[in-house]
Amino acid sequence: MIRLLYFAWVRERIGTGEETIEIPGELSLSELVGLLAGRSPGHAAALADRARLRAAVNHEFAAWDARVAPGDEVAIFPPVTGG
Amino acid sequence: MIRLLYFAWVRERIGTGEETIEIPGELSLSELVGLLAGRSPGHAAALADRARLRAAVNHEFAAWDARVAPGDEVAIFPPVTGG
Amino acid sequence: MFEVRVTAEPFDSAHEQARLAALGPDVGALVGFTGLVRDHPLLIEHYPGMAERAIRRVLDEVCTRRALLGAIVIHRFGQLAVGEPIVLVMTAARHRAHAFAAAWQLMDYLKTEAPFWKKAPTGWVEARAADERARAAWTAR
Amino acid sequence: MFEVRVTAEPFDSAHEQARLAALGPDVGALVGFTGLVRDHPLLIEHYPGMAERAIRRVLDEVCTRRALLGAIVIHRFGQLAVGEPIVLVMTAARHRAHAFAAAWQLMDYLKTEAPFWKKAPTGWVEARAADERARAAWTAR
Repeated sequence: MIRLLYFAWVRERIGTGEETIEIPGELSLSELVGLLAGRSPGHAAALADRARLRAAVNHEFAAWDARVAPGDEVAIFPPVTGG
Repeated sequence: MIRLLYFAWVRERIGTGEETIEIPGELSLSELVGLLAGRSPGHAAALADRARLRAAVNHEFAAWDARVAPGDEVAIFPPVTGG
Repeated sequence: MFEVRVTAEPFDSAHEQARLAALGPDVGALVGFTGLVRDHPLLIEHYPGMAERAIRRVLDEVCTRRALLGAIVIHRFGQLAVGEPIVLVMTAARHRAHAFAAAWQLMDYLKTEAPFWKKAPTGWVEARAADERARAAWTAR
Repeated sequence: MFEVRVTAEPFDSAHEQARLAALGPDVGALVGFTGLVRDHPLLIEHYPGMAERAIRRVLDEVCTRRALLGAIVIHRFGQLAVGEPIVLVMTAARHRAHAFAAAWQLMDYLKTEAPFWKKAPTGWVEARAADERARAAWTAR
């Protein structure tokens, strides 16, 4: 199981800020996003343009080829705009 | 007549922060300092090393070749250390 | 004293500055940056688990390059009105160059590495390429 | 609001910051530098007629290069104890880069162009070559 967190317009388009999914085993962030995009039209819309997205695995920024495994916390969000 | 102001250790060595002197007409700052150095041993000690001195004429920093004339206010002091 | 706080509450710059000034007789320079809500109200969203950790990491990185005696970083979240403070970065050093460089670098890093997002009445604020460039420029210095 | 004050009195950074923040809804960045007496007490001597004028000139010069909405510079003179504030430079701008650069540049210019001198218990503080270099570096940027 993976805990997924969404922020800003990614959260709004998906319609939730948090969900969990079962994954068979380790996979890349890129593969995970592909899997998530199939869950609903909202997911598909939110995750369509990867260039506009960033991700973190267990509270660290991660590239799309990073590996995720059951038990991880994965967050997907737009580029940050704090400060 | 020129009004002379001295600051920091220049003031201390000369023994006064302010004096006035008569000058015959326009002269360079350099000539003025030479004139002042002859006024007392304290003046001579304070004004001996021009590399350690700075000057202002009428509240503006000035180079040694700047011209001064009767009525001017001339200040002589060490390099500034404010801030 | 190197502190990071992520909070919905307002902060008191004067209080934080007094704490840094009190660090000792070798504090000669304090630099404070305050970011204010400009032009229109903002809703600031953040990633609660990661935000403080990301700022702490930024602070650690800046401290390896600048001789700081202390630093405080406070970032707010929630609904903020125009003129309200969003972020405070305050640094204490013996000399001004370290305090200035550290505060500026901290802000440039925060802008691109701390998980906060701003929503204006017109929609989500887009990340600025200028912020990425400002961040990248520090690695060259 | 572009203010210069030369005074023996303490100043209140929080008060000055509030005044700059109140300039309008386009103020997004406030940078404050406070210089404190470090290590030992200082007697600060100044040239009363010239000091305010020299700082004003420095401020005018910095304003030609940075998009400032306001700035306040306060420099104290007289006998100051360790930990007491000597100087405040505070800038307000839409964006942080202008506020940071202006405050830093103002300080580097003040150090070499404002007629103040510091006397420590051990004697008059010598001008630092590093301050001259810092001043000179701005003309290249």
